[in-house]
Amino acid sequence: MLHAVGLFAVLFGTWILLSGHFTPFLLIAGAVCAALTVAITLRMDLLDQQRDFVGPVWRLPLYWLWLAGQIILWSLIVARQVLAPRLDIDPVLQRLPCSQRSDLAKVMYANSITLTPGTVSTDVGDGEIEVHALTRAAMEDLKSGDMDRRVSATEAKRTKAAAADAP
Amino acid sequence: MILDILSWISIAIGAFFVLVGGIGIWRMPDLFSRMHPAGIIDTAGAGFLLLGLLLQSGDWLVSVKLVLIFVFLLFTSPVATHALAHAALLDGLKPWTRRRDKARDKDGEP
Amino acid sequence: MMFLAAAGALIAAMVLALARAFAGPTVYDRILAVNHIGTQTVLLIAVMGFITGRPDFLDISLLYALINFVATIAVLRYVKRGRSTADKES
Amino acid sequence: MDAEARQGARQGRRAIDLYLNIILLVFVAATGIAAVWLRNLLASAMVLGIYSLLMASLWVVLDAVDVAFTEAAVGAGVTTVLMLLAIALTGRREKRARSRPWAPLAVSLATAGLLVYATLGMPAFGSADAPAQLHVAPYYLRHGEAETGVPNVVTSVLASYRGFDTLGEVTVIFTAGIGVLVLLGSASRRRRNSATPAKGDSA
Repeated sequence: MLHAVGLFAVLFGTWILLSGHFTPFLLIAGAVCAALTVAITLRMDLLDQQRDFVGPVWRLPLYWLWLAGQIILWSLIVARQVLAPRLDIDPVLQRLPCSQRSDLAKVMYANSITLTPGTVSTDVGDGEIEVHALTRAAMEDLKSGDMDRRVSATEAKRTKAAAADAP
Repeated sequence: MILDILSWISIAIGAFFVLVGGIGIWRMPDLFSRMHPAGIIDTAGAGFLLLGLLLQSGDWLVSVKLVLIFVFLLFTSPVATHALAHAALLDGLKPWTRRRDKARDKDGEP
Repeated sequence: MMFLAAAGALIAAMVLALARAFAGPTVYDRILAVNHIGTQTVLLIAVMGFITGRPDFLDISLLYALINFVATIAVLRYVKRGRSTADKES
Repeated sequence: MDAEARQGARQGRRAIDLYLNIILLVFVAATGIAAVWLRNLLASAMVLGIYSLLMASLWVVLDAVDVAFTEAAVGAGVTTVLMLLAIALTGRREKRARSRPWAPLAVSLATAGLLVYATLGMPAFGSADAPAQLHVAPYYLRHGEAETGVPNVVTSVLASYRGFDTLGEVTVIFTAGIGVLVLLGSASRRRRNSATPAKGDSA
């Protein structure tokens, strides 16, 4: 139920932000559209019922800031490699361990890896993640486990519900 | 005035990263290595460009839309890239490495 | 003027990605190129909205950002399974 | 900003529009030719997706924002998926044509020539005294929002002043969509029911 209400809030908020008009007719139309979408979503059983993603939310902005810094840093490094007169790349494909338990945190870790230029996640499994890196240096940086720890820190503590969900 | 200068700088950086991404897409030897420079466009390129536009917007609705575009890009681009890499690997595409380049065996669809 | 420089960079990057889409060599290279031409179009339209002083272009940018993603995923699902998404879902 | 500066800005903008139009049209032509040229139909479908994106950008430059919306949603989104479904039902590679199709080429070139010739008779783009700007358009612009309560003029025209027209269009599109779904559904069901395993499309 919480998920449905949350989805409705997000949809209706998006409607308001995108329309920018606040006449009663348009607001009601937006609410009806959002409610209809939520109803269809519920009927199609598309809502994710996993409970364990409410972690220490206040850590997320900190993580995003750190990630933004990493992205800029690695963008510059990859840019230098792209513009170098001789291509100095040495791509590697490797499986790395990851410590996230919930699916959401795993997705977050994999997406963070992909967002950082120089590394792309290619497969996510149980407790490990396959990564393609443009250079060995990029792979070593990931192997240090810094990002892995930071993502895990935003994860919720293991609760009973989460333990039941986890395989 | 300071805002203007900041936004110009930001747009210039964004344009530079977009250009680098384009060059990388053309220059890199195989699909997997092309994804890395391509990712620069979606993150640093789009980020700095939209930040520059944001500083010029002056209207909160416009600013919100710019932020939304960036957020959509941040959520969709890694998923698309990951799906692409995953699909290509499942299809049997082998990543280019230094050794394989010397062996000169070619892969990919004829 | 800076908007123009940004538009120029975007168009140049689009040319390079177009070349990649035509040259291939694999289907995945083309999908990558299409995806990034989509992103560049999103940015180009946003910049164009500012050049022409009509920020409502941003709505189109938003729509493209989403459609681009949906199209990419649909294509990948088709290629990955070797058959259509309709096979699975209908 | 004084009038002279505004005039200059407008001229500059027109020049930018012109160059953007030229660049985008060159891109469109290149993608169109490439889509026909490529033998791999999957690649052709991809290139056609790019074509739609470029056309949509062109609509934006021409200030036809609503058409651009449709082009992006239908051209780049739905059409690509439909093409892929069609390819999935047939095959990935185009057969090499044996005969040289000179007659169809001549017909298409003649049609294209006629169309280009017809554009010479059209009023200049955006000219104020074109027939399209003289009759109902000023009325819609002036009274549209008050009469329909819809802030977007194009929406008010489509959904209110030409409501029945749009209803007809929507009916046609809905029927077409159902038709496509039925066709695809029956095709995939037949394939699943047939004893031979569906062979991959790797050609």
